[in-house]
Amino acid sequence: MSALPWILDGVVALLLIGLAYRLLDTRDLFEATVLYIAFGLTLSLAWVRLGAADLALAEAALGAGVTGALFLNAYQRLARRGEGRTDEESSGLTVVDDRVDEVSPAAALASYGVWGLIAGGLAWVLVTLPARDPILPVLVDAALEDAGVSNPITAVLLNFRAYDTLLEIVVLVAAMVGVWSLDRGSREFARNPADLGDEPILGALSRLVVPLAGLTAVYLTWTGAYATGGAFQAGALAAGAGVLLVAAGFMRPVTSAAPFTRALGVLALVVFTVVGLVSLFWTGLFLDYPPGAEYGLILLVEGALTVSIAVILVELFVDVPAIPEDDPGLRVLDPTGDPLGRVISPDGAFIRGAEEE
Amino acid sequence: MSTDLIYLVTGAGVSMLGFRGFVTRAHLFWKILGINLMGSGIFLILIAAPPRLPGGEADPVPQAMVLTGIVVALSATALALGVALRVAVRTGRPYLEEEAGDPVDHPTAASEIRREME
Amino acid sequence: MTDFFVGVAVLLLITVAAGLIRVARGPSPADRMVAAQLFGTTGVGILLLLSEGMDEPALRDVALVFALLAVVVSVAFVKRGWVRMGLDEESEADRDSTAGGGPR
Amino acid sequence: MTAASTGAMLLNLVTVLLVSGGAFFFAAGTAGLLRFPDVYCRLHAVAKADNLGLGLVVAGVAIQAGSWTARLQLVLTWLLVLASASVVCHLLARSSLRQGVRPVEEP
Repeated sequence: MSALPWILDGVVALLLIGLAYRLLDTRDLFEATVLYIAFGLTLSLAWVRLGAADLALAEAALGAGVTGALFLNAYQRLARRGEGRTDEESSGLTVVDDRVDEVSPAAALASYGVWGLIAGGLAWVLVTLPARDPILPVLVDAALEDAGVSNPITAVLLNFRAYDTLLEIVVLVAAMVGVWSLDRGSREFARNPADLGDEPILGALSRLVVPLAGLTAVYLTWTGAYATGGAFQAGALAAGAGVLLVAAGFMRPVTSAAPFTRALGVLALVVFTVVGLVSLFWTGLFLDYPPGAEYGLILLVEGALTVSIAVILVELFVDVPAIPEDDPGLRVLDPTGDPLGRVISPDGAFIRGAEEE
Repeated sequence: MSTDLIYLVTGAGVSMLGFRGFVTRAHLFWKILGINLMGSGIFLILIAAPPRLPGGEADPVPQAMVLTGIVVALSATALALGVALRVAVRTGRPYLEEEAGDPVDHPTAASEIRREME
Repeated sequence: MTDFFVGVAVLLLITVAAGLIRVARGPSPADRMVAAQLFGTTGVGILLLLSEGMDEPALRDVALVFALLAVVVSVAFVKRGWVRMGLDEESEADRDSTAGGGPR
Repeated sequence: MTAASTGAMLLNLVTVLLVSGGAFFFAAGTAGLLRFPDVYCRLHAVAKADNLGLGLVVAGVAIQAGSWTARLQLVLTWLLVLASASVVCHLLARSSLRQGVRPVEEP
């Protein structure tokens, strides 16, 4: 046994701590966003080292990929508020955090010292936890024979603790409804002003990547029954393909306003509930699958989950509220009202173009 | 064995850094980032605390829990980002009102002036 | 051979960590994004090395997902991440012409 | 020493050479990212050196891989990265130009 794996763990751990520190310490929102993506990728390596390949898949797809795209999306929406403003005081107001108090190095050190003590205490408690013989894995192993699938994680998610997963899809649907109801203004996919023409090469890339991502998603749903994979990872991957399609302009950005997308979004919830009710009549217990039918039912639910998760995640990406041009309190370049192209601040002062007055 | 210990300590550190960021930063986006990091740290602890199985894999039950947690965290993040954006639009600043310290912009001034000019 | 693969993975991870300095320095968002792209490519390499080094074939699937999602993040950035901060029309036109002919 | 073990050793040697070469190109790409003067040069470093590095690593790992399906998956992953990285770097450069980021002048 060489020391190399420990060095690898050490570098991953230092990278995680360093990235977390820096991304919460910086004032530049874009830097924080990119560092967050890097954090997700590093965390994925940590899952690999901890023997959790399923989590590594989910983290790479969800933690780094889709969350990263969500933050970039929100960043752009927020930053457009500062667009076109030239004065020192107000440009970049919202994407650069100007509410960080300047403190002396000694005070900062003291602050981190206190937090470090708390973290150290937590770590000490965790490290000195009494070692116990595994109980849950033994139970899972014993029950795996009747589970219908041989991947223990899928068995836990969709058989032993299927309630959790049912409620999880409820949370996803709730988030979709929440984001959707926030968007009071335009339902239109806000176009980036820099996006002047279409990008033929992006279309070519989408034609290559999207089918491959779709194929991999199907593959992951299928292998989830007996090996690494599953509906969540597959759904996230399919959502990535959907985001690419929307960004490349191939898919009209259907939002939750469209009945079809709403139906697909709640598909898994409906299928899961129906399966639960059927098994209630069959076996007398909600979500206790009839013996012999476990594999088929789990595969059915997994397929529906993949579709719904993909659709909901794409909607969460598309549906982040656009900032309407006429929103009260919004400082925008007035395209039509002012021939001088002046910028108006909410208190009525002209921010730019006031010299010509 | 020591791999678990390294990631236990890392999880404690990351979750506390995230908590610190959540408490000390006024900007809503950093608060969301802080909560996310806090969650990631706790996920690390959940996976690193139980012993590995003989084959080297992590315990399947916490793995399933964390898998659920990652998805729930993502949907909560999306909703929180949406709310933060709405706050930024309504108040003109991405901070919570009572924290911003300065008076909130009058929400109708700009539209009123534009209407006058048209 | 196992040690060799893990050792090279450590080396690659260190180069990634060094590359992240570019994220902190910037200056433009594109510079930061290039560093993320570097992390994506190198991450695929690290995962493939570990899949042999740790004898875990599932990591090849993780590497494939890394590669696919790196594209999504970068495209999301190109389409959604760029924001003109404090540039007005004239200065932009000026920059375009001195840039030696942008794409028309 | 049997012929089989000599062959295995030779293959190991080839793997070591290929993967080491790959690591070198990765390091070169990072050096370029850190040292080059503007975003266009940095894209150049990342798009070319890193993909070559990954190709060498893939070749080295593929020699040791147990099955042909595994090798096929390795090569496919590399081709995907190759295609996507070049397109993404092109897009980044193009949007940088559109945003008015000026390339450094020739000395």
